[in-house]
Amino acid sequence: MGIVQNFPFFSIMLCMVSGVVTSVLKPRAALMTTLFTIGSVLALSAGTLGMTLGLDEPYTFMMGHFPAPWGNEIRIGSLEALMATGLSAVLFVSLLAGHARLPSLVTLQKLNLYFIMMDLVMAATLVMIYTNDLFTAYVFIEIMTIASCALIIVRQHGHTLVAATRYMVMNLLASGLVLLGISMLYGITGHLLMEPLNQSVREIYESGTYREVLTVVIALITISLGIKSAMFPFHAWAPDAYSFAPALSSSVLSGIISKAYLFLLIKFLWRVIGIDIIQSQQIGSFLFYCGIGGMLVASVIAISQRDIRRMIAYSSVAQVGYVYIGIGMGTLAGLTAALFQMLAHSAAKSLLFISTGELTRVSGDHKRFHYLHGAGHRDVLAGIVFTFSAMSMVGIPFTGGFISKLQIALASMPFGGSIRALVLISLAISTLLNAVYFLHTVVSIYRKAPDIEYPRNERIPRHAAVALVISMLMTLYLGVGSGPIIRIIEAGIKMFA
Amino acid sequence: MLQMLYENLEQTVAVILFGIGFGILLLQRNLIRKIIGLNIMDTAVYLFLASMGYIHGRKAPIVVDGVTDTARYINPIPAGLVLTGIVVSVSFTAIMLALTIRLYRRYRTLDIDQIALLAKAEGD
Amino acid sequence: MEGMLLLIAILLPAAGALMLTLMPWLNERREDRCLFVGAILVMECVVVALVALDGQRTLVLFKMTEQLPIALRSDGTSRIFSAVMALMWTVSGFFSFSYMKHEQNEKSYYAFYLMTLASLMALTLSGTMVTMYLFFELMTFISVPMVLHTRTKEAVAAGIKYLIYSVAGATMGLMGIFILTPNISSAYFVEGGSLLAGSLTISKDAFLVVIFITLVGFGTKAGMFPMHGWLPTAHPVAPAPASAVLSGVITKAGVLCIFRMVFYVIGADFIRGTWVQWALLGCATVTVFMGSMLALREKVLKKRLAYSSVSQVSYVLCGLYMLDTMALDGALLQLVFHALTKDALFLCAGAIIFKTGITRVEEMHGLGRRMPWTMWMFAVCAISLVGIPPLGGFIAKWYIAEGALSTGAPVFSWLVPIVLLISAILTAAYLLPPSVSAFFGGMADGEAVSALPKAEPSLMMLVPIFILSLAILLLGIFPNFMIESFTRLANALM
Amino acid sequence: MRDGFSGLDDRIADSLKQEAAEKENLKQLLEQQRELTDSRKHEREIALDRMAHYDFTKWAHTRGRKVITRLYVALALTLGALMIFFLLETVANMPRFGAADTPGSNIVTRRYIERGLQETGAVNIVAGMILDYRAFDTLGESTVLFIAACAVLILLRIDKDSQGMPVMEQIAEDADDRHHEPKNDRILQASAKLLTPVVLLFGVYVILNGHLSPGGGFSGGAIISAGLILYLNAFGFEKSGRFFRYETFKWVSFCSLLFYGLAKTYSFYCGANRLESGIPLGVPGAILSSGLIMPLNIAVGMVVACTMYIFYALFRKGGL
Amino acid sequence: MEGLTLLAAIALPIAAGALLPVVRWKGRAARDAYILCLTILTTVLATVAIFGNFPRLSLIQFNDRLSFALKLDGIGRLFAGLIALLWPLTTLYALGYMRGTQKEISFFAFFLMSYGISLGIAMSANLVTLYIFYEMLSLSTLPLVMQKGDSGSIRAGLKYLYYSLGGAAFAFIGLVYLVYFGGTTNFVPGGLFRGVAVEHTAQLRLGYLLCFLGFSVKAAVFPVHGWLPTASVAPTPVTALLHAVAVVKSGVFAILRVTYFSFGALVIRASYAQYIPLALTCFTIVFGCSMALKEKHLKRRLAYSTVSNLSYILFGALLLTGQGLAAGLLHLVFHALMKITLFLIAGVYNDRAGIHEVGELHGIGRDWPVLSAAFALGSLAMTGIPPFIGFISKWALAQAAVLSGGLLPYLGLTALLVSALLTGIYLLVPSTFIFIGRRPGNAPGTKPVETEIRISLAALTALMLAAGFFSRPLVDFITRAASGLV
Repeated sequence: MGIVQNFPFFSIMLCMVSGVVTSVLKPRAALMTTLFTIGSVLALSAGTLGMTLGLDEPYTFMMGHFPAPWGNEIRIGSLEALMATGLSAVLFVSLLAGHARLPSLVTLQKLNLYFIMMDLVMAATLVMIYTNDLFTAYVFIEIMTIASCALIIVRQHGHTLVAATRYMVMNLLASGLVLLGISMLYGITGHLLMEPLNQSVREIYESGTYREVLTVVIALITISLGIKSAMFPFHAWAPDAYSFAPALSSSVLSGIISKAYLFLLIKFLWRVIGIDIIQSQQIGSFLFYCGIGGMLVASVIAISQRDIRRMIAYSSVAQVGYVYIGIGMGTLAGLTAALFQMLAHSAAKSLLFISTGELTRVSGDHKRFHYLHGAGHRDVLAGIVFTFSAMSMVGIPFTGGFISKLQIALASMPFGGSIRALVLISLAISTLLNAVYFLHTVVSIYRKAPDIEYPRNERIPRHAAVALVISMLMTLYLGVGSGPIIRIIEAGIKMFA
Repeated sequence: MLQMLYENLEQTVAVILFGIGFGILLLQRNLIRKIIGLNIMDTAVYLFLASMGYIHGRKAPIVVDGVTDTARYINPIPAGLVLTGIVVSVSFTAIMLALTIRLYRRYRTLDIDQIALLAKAEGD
Repeated sequence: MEGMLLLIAILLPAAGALMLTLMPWLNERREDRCLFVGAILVMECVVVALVALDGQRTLVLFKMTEQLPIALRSDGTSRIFSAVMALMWTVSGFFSFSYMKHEQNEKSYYAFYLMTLASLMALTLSGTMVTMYLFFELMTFISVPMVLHTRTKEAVAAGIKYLIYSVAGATMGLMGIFILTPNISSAYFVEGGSLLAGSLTISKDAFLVVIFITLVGFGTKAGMFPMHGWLPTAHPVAPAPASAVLSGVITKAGVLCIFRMVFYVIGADFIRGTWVQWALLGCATVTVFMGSMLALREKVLKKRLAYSSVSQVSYVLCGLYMLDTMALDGALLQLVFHALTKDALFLCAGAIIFKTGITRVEEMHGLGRRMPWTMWMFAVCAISLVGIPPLGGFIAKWYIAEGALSTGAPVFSWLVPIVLLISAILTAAYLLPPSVSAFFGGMADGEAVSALPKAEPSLMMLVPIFILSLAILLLGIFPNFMIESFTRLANALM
Repeated sequence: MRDGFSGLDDRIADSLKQEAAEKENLKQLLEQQRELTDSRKHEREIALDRMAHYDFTKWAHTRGRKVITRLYVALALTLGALMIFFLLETVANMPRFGAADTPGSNIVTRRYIERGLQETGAVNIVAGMILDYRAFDTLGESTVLFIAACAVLILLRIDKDSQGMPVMEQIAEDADDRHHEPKNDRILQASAKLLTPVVLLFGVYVILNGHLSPGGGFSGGAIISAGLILYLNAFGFEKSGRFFRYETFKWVSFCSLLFYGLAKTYSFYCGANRLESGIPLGVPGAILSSGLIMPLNIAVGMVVACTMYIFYALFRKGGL
Repeated sequence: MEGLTLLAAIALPIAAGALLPVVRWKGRAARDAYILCLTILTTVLATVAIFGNFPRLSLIQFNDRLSFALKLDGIGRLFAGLIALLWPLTTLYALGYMRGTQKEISFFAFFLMSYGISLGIAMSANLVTLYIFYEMLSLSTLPLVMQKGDSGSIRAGLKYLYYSLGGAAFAFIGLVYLVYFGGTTNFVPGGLFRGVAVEHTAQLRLGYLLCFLGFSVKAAVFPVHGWLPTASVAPTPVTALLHAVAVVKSGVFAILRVTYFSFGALVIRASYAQYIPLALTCFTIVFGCSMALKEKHLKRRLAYSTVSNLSYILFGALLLTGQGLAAGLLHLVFHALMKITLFLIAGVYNDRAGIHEVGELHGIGRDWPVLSAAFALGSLAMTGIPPFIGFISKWALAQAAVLSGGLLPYLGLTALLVSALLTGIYLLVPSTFIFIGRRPGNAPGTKPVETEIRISLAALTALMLAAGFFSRPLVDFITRAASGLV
C-alpha cells in the first residue's frame, strides 16, 4: 500500500492532533498551526485526488488492525478526494481571508479555542466525506455540531447567543433522530459499515420484512440531515445563525459544514440504501419538491430583507435548494449537478460572506442597506469580490453558478413533461429573483453614500486580499474550466455507488 | 400490533419516552426544561439501543474463565454505541447549560421567547 | 443630353429657391426679389413649353435598389399637367409680387413658392410609382409652410391638419404601391397599365380593396369625399396667391396621381365594371354635391371658394372614374378650366382683401362700383364655373355628362349628369349672388356707395387676373385643339 | 387685417410664454418632490428599524403572539403524536426483544466474542471493542468531550478585555459566589474528608481495570471528577485551586489526548499498512495486558475527569 | 494563429476600459486622445476582422458540449461592421458631450468595455458565447444607465437590469433545449436540425418560443418593452448608441441567430412558434408608434419609436423567407443610422438648449438651422420618404411581406403603413415646428456646441444621406448573407 494512500488518514489525524495541540498555544501560534494544518490537508487531498484519478476502483483504508465489518475503515474514491480538496481549499482560503477580523470580535484568550474549532470542523468534514462507517459518521456529526455552535457563539452578543440556542435545539433534535435511525437500522441489519449495510438492506427490501422500519429509518436520517443542512422547510435556524455569527464563521457554516452534511446525505442515500430503493420510497421526490420550494420561497423572503447578512443567509437556503433538486432527481446527471453546485456554491458563498463582513465593517458595522451605500467605494476590493460572487449566485456566465444551473437544467431534460417544465421555469424565476436581490445590493453598495460619519478603518490586509483574489479565481475556474471537474465527478459517481 | 408492542416492551417505552422528550423540547419555553426534554430523548434512545442488544438468558460480554462462546454473552456492540451516545449527550447538555447561564445572566429570564424579543429590542 | 430638359424643368425653380435663401443680397430689396422670381418663373414656363413640344422622353436618375428606379418621364399627361401648373404658378406669382406687400416674412414665402413649384414639376414629370410617391410627399412638406405662412394659431392648426391628412393619404397610396409592385410587369409607367391581371399574389377581391384604398388615399390631395376635411381649413388661411395655387393646382396633383395609377399602372379595364369603380364614382358624386352645399353655407369668400374647389375637382374625378374616352376628355377639360377659373377667383378675392380688407360675402355689396374691373372678371369666372356657355366650364361639364350617358353604366350613367346639374345650380347659387350684389346691391347701412373711394388694384394685380379670364373666354370659344389632343391621349390610355 | 394678425401673434407669444413658465414651475415642483421622497425613504428606513424593535417588545404581550403560540403548540403536539405513532408502528415491526436470532447477532458479534480475547487481549469485550476494534469512534468521542469543554470555556470563561480587566457582568457573578465560600458546613467537610480519597481511589481502580472488569476510562473518569467536585464543594475554590487550576486542566487534557491521538495514529498506520505494531498484548487477565487498551483507558479517564470538573467549575464561576 | 485578430478586437477595448480608471491621467487632452485612439484602433481591428476571412477561433472549452468560440460570418460581419462604424463617431460625440460632467472616467471606461462586448456578440460562434456576451452587455451598460446617480436613474437602471436578466433567464431555457436536443450550440447556417429528421419538433418549438421571449426583452417586443423608454434617462450617447443600436440590436441579432442558425426555419415554419412571435411583432410595431405619439418627452418618444422599429426588423426576419431576412437586416442597419442621428441631435437640444419636451422645440431651427435640418432629414428618413434609407428598408420589408402572403404578413404590412403614418405625425410635425414655430421668450438660451459633436453629427448625417443613394453594395451583401439561411 503506497504512502499516498495514507494521505486521507494522515489528514484526518493531522487535523485532530493539531486541534488538541492548538488548545495550549498562544493565539498567533494557534493561527499558524491551523493554517498549516488546513494547508497541508489541502495538499494531501490534492495528492489523493491525483492518485485516485489513476484508479478505476475506490480503495478502503482500515482504521486499525481489523478489516470491515469488524473495524472502522474509510473509503477513498476520486469523488471523495475531489470534495475533500474543494472544501479544504475553500476553508483554507476563507480562513486566510477572514481571520484578520477575528480579534475585533473574539477576546484574545479565546482566539485559540476558535482555531481548535476550525481544525475539528476540518477533521469532521474529512471524516464525513471519507468514512465508510455509519456510526463514525454519527460521532463526527456531533463533533461538527458542537464545533459549529462554538463558531457561532464565539461572538459574545445577545443575538448570537439566542441564535446559537435555536441552532443547538434544532440540531440536537436532528442528532437524536439520527441516532434513533442508526440504531433502528442496526437493529434490523446488525451492521454499521456501509457495504454490509447495503447488502442487508437489499435483502430486507427484497424479502419485504422490516420494510416499514426501513422507510422510517430513511425518513429519520434524511430529515435530520436536511435539518442540519438547512433544507427548506427546516431552515428556521439558518437566518439567525448565519447573520449574527462572525463573517468567517458564517462562511464556514454555509460553505463547508452544510456541504459536509449534504455529502453525507448523498452517501447515505446512494451507498447505504441505494437510490432505486429511495426512489421507490418517494423520498427522492420529497427532496425534489423541498428543493423547488426552497429555491423559490427562500428567494422571495430574501428579497424582502433589509439586512444584507440575512439576505445572504436566505439566499444560501435557496442555493441549497438547487442541490436538493439535483439529489431528488435521483439520476446520475442530477447527482452530478448537485455535487457541482455544492462546490460552486461553497466557493462563492464563503467569498460572499467574507466580503460582506468587510463591507459592513467599513459601514460602521451596520448591516442595513441604506448604511451600505457607497461601501463599494470605501473598500474597493471587497466591493469587487462581492459583485463577482453575487454574479456567481445569479448565474452569470464565466462563474460556477452558471454551469451548475446549466447542469441542473440539463439533468431535468430527460424527465420531460411537468417535471422538466417545473424545473426550467422555476430555475428561470429563481434566477430572476436572485438577480433582483443580489444585483440590487450590488447597485446599492455603489450608490452615493448618505451623509453619515463612517469610522476610519484600516485597509484589508494584503494576505487576505490575496486570498480573496485566489478564491475569486477558484469560482472563475469553476465557471470556465468546468469540463474536467464534471468529468471527475461523473467518474467518481461511477466508483461511488 | 399491540401484541408485538407488548413483546417489545422496552422499545415501546423507549419510543414513547422519545416522543415525550421531543414534545418537551418543542413545547417548553423554559430553557432548563428544554434541556431536560433533550436528555429524556437521549435516554430513550439509549434504552432503545440497549434493548436491541439484549438476549434472554445471557450474560454481559465479559469473558469469564476463558469461555468464548457466542451463546453465553449478549451482543456487545450496542453497549459501545450507548457509551458513545452518553458521552455525546453529556457534552451537549453541558453546552446547553452554559448557553442558558449566559442567557440568564444577560436577560434575567429563562423564557426563550422573552429572550428572543429582548434580544431583538437590543438591536444589532 | 437626352431628356436633360426634364431635369432642368425641376432644378430651375429649386435652384432659384436655393439662391433666394443662400444669397441674402438677392433677397434684400423687394424689387430685386420680384425681378429674380419673375425671371425664374418665366424661364420655367419656357422650359415647360420646350418639354411639352419635345417628344416623349424618359430619364432614369438613379436606382435606390434594383426595383426602385427614380425616373423622370414626359408624356401626354405630364405635358398637360405641367403646362397648366407652370402657367398658374407664373400668373399667381406675378400677382403675389404686389399682394405680398401686406404680408410679413415675404422672403421665406418666395423660396417655398418656388420649391413647391419644383416639386410639382417633378411630380408631373415623374416616371415611376416610387418617384411619384416621393415627390408627392415632398410637395406636401414643402407646401406646408405656404399654409402656415401667417403663423397664427388657426394657420398652425390648419397646417397640421393638412400635413396629417396628406401623410395619411400618401400612406394609403404607399400601401397600394407596396402591394402593386410585385404584380406589375414594369416599374415604369405604361399607357394602359402593366398589371399582370393573370397572376395576382392575392385574390382579386382583396386586390380590388387595395386599389380602392390606394385611390382614395391619393384622392386626399384632390379633396375627394372621405378625405376632404383638410381642404376648406387649409386653403383660406394661406395668403391669397398661395391659396390660389393651393386649391387651383395642388388639388390637381392628387388628380394626377390617381390618373397615373388608374391609366398607367392598374389599367382602366381592370377596374371597369367592378365595385371599385362604382364606389369611387359614388365618392366623387357625393363630394361634388356636398362641396357645393358646404360652399353655399359658407359666408367667408375664400372658404366658399375652397369648398367649391372640393366639388369642382370631384367633377374631374367623376369624369375620370367613368373610364370612358369622352368623359375623360371632359375631365381633362374640367381640369384645365377649373384651374384657370379657381385661380382667377382666388386672385380676385385676394385683390379684394388687399384693397378693402373685406373677407365676408355679405360685405361685398356695391363692391362692383369701387373695383369694377376686378368684379367683372370675378363675374366672368363665376359664370364659367357655373358652366354657362360659351365659357370653358360649360364644355367641360358637357363632355363629362355626355360621356357618362354614353357609358351604359348602371345608375351612374344618369346619376352623374343629374348631380352635375344640381351642383351647377348650387354653384350658381353661391357664386352669382355676390357678383350681382356687388354691382346692384346697395350698402348694408344705407350710406351712399359713391361715398367710398375707388379701390381698383394696381395693374400688377389686375393683369394676371385679366389674363386668366381671357384664357377662360378664348379657350371656351375655341376648345378644339385641346379636345383633339385630349382625345388622342384618352384613346391611347383606353 | 394686418393689425388683426399682429395682435394675434402677440397673444400667441404671451400664451406660449405662460405655458413655458407653468411647465418650468411644474418641473421644479416635481424635482423637489423627488428629492423629498428620497430623503423621506432614508428616514423611513431608520425609523422602521426602531419601529421593529419597539413593536416587538410591545408585541410580546399582545394577543397576536398568544394566538401564534397556540398554533405552534398545536402543531408541535400533532407532530409529536404522529412521530410517536409512526415509531410505535416501527417498533411493532422491529425484531422481537431478547430473541437470539436477531440480525444483530451476526458474524460481527461472533468474532468480537469468540476471538476478541486473543485479538485484543481484553477480558472486557466491550472495552476491547471500543478501544481496539472501533477505536476510531472512541477517539471521536473523547474529542467530542474535549471540544465540548472548549465550547463551554468560550461561553463561560471570564473574558479579560484589552486592559486585562474582567468584563463587568461576570465579575458580579463570581463575586457573590466567592463571597459565600468556604461554606463552613461541618458535616459536608467531614464527610468529604472521609469520602473523597475513597472515591478517587475507586475511580482509579475502575480505570485501571477497564479491560478486565466492567467500567473503563469514561466511567472511572466520571467517578474521579465526582470526587473532585465533592471536595470543591466542601472546601471551596482556594483550596482546590492549590492542586487543580486551569493550567492543570489544559495540560492534562492536552497530554492525554495527544497521547491518545498519536498512539492511535501509530497503531492505525501499522494496521492499515499491515505492519507489526510491536505492542505486546500480554497475558489476558493480567493487569498489564491487552496492549494499548489500558493506557488509552487512563488517557480517556483523565480527559473525562478534567472535563467534568471544569464543567462544574465553569458553571459555578467562570474559571478556576 | 491569425484568428486572434477577432479576440484582439474584443479584448482590446475591454482591457482599455478596465485600464482607464486605474491610470492617473495628467490632463483631459491625454485621456481623450487615449479613449479616441483606442476606439479607432479597435475599429481598425474590427475592420480587419470583417474583411479578412479568419477561421473559427475556439478559446475555452467549458465542458464537452459548451465552448467559447469566435467566428465571423455574413450577418456577424454586418452587425460588427455597423457597431465598428458607429462607435467611434459616438465616442467622438460623447467626448464633447460628457465634458465636465461627473464620473466622466467611469462613463468612458464602461463605454469602451461595451464596445468590445458588442463586438463579441457579433463575433460569437455559438449560442453560449453569444449568451455570455449578452449578459455581460447587460451588466456593462448598467452603470451607463445609472450615470446620473439620482434615484430616478437608479430605478431606471434596476428596471433595465431586471428585464434583461429575466429575459436572459428564459433565453437560457432555450439554450438548454438546444444543448440537450442539438448536442451543441454552434451556429450552423439553416439551423442544427436541418438535415436530420426532427423527432422532437414539438419540444423544440416550445424551446424556441421561450428563447424568443427571452431575447425579445432586449429587442423590446411588446409585453417586455417597458425598460427601453425608462432607460432614456441615461446620458444621450448611451441612449443613442446602446439603446438605439448596440443593446437592442444585440437582442434582435440574438433572435436572428437563434432563428436561423440554431433552431432553423425548418423547425419553426408554419407553427405557433412562428405565428406568436409574428403577431407580437406586428402588435409592437403599431403599439410603439402610438405610445410615441402619446409621449411628450422627446427622448422617450424616440425610444418608443425604437420599440416599433425593432419590431420591423423582427417582423421581416420572422417571415422566414430570404427577402424577409434581407429586409430585416437592411432595416437593422438603416434604422441604426437614422435613429442614432436623431438621438444625438435630440441630445444636443436636450443638453445645450434645455429642451426636453417636444413642445419646446418650436423655432429652435432659427438658432441651429443646420442641426435642425439634419433632424428634419432624419425624421423624413424615419417616416420612410424616398429617397432616404428608411424607405428602402420599408419597401423591402413590404415586398417580402407581400410575397410571402398569408394573413399575418398582410397584418404586418398594414402595421407598417400605420406606423409610417404615425411616424410621420410624431416626427414630422415637430420637425416642421422646429423651423416654423417661435421660440418662447423665457426659453433658456442655447449654449455653444463643441466641435466634436458637430463633426460626428455631420459625419452621421452624411452617412445617412449617402446610404440612401449608394445602398446597392450593402443590399447585395445582405442578400448574399441572407441567402442559404432559409
